[in-house]
Amino acid sequence: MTPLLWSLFLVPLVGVAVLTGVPVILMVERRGSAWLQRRTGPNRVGPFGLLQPMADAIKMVFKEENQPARASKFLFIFAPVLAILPPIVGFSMIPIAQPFTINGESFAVQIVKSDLSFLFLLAITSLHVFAVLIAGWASNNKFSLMGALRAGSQMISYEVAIGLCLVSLVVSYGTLNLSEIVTLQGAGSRLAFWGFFMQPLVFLIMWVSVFAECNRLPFDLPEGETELVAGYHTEYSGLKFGLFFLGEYAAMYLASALMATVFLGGYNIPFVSPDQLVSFVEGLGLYGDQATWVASALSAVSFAAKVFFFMFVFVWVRWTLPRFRYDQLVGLGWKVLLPLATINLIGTMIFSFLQKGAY
Amino acid sequence: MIFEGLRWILLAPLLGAVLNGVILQNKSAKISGLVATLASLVAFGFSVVACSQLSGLNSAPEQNFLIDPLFTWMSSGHVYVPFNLELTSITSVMLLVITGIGSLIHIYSISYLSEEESPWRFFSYLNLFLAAMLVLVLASNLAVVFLGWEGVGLCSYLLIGYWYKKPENTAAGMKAFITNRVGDIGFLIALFVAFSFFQTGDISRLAERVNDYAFLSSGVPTWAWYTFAGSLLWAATAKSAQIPLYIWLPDAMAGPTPVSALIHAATMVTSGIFLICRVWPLFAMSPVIVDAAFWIGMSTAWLAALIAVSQTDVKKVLAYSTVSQLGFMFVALGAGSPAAAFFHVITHACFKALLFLAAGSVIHGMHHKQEMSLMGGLKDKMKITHVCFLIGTLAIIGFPLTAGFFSKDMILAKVFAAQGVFGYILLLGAALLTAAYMFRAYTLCFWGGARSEYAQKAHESDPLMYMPLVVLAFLSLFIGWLELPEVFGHFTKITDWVHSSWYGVGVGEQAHLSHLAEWLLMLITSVLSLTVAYYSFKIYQRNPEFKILPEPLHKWSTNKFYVDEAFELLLIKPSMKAGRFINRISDETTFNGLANGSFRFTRLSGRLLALFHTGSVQTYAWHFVFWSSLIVGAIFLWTL
Amino acid sequence: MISLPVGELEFHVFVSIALFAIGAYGFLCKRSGLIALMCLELMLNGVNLFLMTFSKHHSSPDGASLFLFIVLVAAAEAAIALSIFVILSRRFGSVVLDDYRRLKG
Amino acid sequence: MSEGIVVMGQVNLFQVVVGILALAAAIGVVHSKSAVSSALSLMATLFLTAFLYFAKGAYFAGVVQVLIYAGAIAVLFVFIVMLLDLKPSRVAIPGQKGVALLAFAATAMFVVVVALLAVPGLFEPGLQESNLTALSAKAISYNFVSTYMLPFQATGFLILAAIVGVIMLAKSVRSPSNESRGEP
Repeated sequence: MTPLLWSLFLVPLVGVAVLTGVPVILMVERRGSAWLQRRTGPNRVGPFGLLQPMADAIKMVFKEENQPARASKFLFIFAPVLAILPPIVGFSMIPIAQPFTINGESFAVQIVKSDLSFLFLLAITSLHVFAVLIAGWASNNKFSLMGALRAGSQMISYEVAIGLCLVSLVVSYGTLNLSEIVTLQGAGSRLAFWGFFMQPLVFLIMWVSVFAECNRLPFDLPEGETELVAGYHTEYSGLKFGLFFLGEYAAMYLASALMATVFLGGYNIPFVSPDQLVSFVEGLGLYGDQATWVASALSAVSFAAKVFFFMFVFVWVRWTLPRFRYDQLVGLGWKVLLPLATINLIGTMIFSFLQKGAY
Repeated sequence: MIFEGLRWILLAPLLGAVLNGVILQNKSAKISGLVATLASLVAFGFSVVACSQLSGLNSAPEQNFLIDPLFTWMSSGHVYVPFNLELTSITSVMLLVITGIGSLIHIYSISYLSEEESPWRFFSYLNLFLAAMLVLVLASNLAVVFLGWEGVGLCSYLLIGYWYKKPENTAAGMKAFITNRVGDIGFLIALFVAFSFFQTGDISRLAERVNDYAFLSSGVPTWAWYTFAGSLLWAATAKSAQIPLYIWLPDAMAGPTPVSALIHAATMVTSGIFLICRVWPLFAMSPVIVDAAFWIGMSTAWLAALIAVSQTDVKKVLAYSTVSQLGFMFVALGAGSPAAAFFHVITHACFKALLFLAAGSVIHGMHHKQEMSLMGGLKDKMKITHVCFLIGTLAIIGFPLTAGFFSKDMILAKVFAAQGVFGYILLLGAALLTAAYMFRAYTLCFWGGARSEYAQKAHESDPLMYMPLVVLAFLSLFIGWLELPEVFGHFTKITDWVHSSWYGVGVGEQAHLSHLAEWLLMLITSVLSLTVAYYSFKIYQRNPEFKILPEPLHKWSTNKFYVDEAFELLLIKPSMKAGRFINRISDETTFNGLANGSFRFTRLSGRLLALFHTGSVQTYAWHFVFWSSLIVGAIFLWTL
Repeated sequence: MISLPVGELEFHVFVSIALFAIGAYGFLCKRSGLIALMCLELMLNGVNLFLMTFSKHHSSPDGASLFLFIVLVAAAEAAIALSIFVILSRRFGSVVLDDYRRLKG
Repeated sequence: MSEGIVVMGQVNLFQVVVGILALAAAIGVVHSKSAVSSALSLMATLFLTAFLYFAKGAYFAGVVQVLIYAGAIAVLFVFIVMLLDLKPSRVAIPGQKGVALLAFAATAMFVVVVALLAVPGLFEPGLQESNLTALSAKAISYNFVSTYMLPFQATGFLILAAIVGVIMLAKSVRSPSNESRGEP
């Protein structure tokens, strides 16, 4: 079992995990929103309606695919693919669980162990804009084009805010490598407290801009039903719409994973350092490699919990806040978040300069 | 020996000036006058204390001076200028004179300016002048002396132009300032030579340069000595109003009389001579310059005396007499005896200040009328002023046992010893002329009938004005005793002080006269001047319009020998014409031409290049790529 | 990885020059302004690749720094050029450069 | 920064493939019929050049290329092209049979991209340090800020000027018509 093989094995594992996660969150969204609005969600299909997402998937696949006249064929098909691609590729950067050992050789539960993983993540998410633009253009109708342009400009402006947050995070963490960031937030490490406490303002800005990146509710003007019908994916139906749908939720997953790793300490269980976890498991009677396996499984569970928390917030916010008007939306991005992020950056730089030794 | 007190001498008047000028600005002459007088009295007090300290200190000649290092003004390379105050024997005398007479004049001007609308301005300038003069006197380095030198020039400009409402006053102020500036160029050249060739600005070390043979043999070019002495002489002629640059002093009478008394009689005008006395060993190294000083002094004495004889304004007479007395001092320097010159500086300060103040009280009585033709018969109306004016006149003509007598005779004796009979006779003539015009002024003012209603209503001025007159009268009578000629016993205070200030640099005085010769000289001078005085007294009592000089000379003399007009013709007009000419050449043709030319050229080339514009971006791109690749190729081939 | 007889340096230089050439061709010959701008970006990319190759060849970070500068400048230039084209197209109704003949000096 | 010449090995297949693809995309930019397709092929070229940088081991440069070039500039181009909505050059491609081919292309791309990222040779942080320190993020940034401090500041100002310029240009675009309606 060499690291290469392990990474190759991890790739499909992560892909499947993300894609199966989508129906779960779909279920949560439907039932959650119903619960929020004091109505019972779909409970006909299967016990307590748990098979509802399965039903949706089947519907998606067999729906008739129609093709708008004179829309450029290749682009029309290519857009959904491009929509699903960045979130999944982005996941390769996220450290999912504690590294475990097999006969002495330790394996990190992260597909790509690059030094620039955080920056790479940002780069990949910036490709998401293309999918939206091409979809809007290829469906050859005015509304979807308008929706695409609005979505594009919205995503670009919030990407700038995320970029600045990234810079101040890097200044405070001192590294761009996500796994190092997570170990830093672990109990036994040099920093030993979560990013959330270290940079509360950046947490807030990042959270808001992540909503905008994924076009989730307060910012989902591009699909605003009232004005632009369904925005850039009006003409899409069937599997292609499914892919878009999948892409959107995958992007949400990626965003909450990123928030979890950077702010809530990734796979660290609060106040428990990785070695303590392993020793705790050994206390239960397992020894050697198996102990590390179980410990890393536990850390994966804690990571999943955090991701789920953020996903729930996505859903929760979607069904409570009203939609922004377009100028408020862009204004918030440029006139509020960007200055705040800059000021925070300057503050962090001064703080880290004063603390020269600390970081 | 370090003595902290020196700085207070300088600070007191400065504080007074600031207090009066900036903070108080009080309308009444009493309060601002009081503040100013207090400041100068404090300075006088401290200088008395300093001088007593100095005289008590009887160490070797090299060490007997007080020093008060303040701060380093500038230092770069071997140019090191510390701003510290130094009190040597010669400066102590000058210090006493300045602060003493200064305080008297402050008291005098309290009442003189009682009905002015902004006396605080006058008093702050006066204090500022005092401070500047003290800097000039106390400074140990030539550069700092220059600071004082400029300050004094500035204050004289401010004070002359005090009544700025009248344009001729400000013009006179400007004239004084500019002529002084011309002289300052000389001072600057002397400074440059001192710093570059003698490597120091410190006056005491400069004096020592003369006898340290290592330095002499180190090949300082002779022209360096001559430029140093010559430029110093030039500066002195401007400041002490000698032949070429004396024109500003008579016009300076536009200022209030106390100003003329303090600045244009006692202190500022003598600073030139005082400076030369301090660096005398260096000066004496170039005999040609010393002779030049002699002849400049002689000709100024004669010219000023001739003009003074025919003046109708009492202050103009006194101004020209000052110029001629300064001429006497230059003659003394020229004759190679700085001691005589310095002695005459002191005595002249006393009796000329007395004369000016007396004239001031006369003018004050006559409601600011200065024309002698309007005066007459004031002797019974202004008794004390009359007596003081008389004493002053007697002192200036050299009445036996008065101050003038001792100092003038010392000069005449030195001239006789150095230049022989011819020089003596010339100087004697000038002395006789002095006697003539002084007694003319005296009689026109005080004797004969009152020639105008102002004269009838003239009244004695209040005690604040005549008290300083009395003190000065006392001084001008007895200050002469400081330096007795050989014949009256060996009591030469001034010469010892002057010589010791050169730190033991022995500069031999000229040959000594035998007793008989001294007696003879004294007899001749006093007898002749008394007879001339008596005759002029008698003539002017009967005929106020009597002209001493024969007709052609008289007309010339009343018009001040057309010197001002000559300056106008020779200097001012041509320079204006040259200015306009150069302006026409350089401004109109070259610069404007250049500007317009460049404008036309760019427009032309602009039109030319516009032809290439086809409007299509593609062709631009082609050209861009084509030519840049051509250039890159050329460079590549070139570097192969 | 399967490697070919061609040296890495030569290949990358070839690719960058080719990129530059294609960019230059497009910049000079295309009638539409937008395409010209895109080709400009291509040329810049060719230069970047060239820089990075030699930066690796000499293993000195200077090449990479220059790369960064070119990227930054290209971003600024693209922003300005595109907004100019928006205005021009609004004014002249088309993006074709020939229509802008009236802008002659 | 070791000044020694790093012996550049033989070019591997991956580099060749990506190189050729990049050139093809570049030709696509020039020869495509519609402006949109040329904009997209531009995006493709930029993305592929980023892969060339990854292959050379210059990961920082690669990420910057993706982030700025592909992520921002290409988006800008596509944006403007769509905004200006150039009518004449849009040609429809009829026929359904392309669907299967496209699906295959999409998934192939998916596999290639992820596989590529997972290949340890390229992303092993451990490995990365050893074989080429000169092009690592730390080295570049250190050099960038120390020897090239002045150009760095100058570029900062340049970009500020560009932003102000664009705002000014964009503002003047507002035609009087929509001003009356009070739209921003």
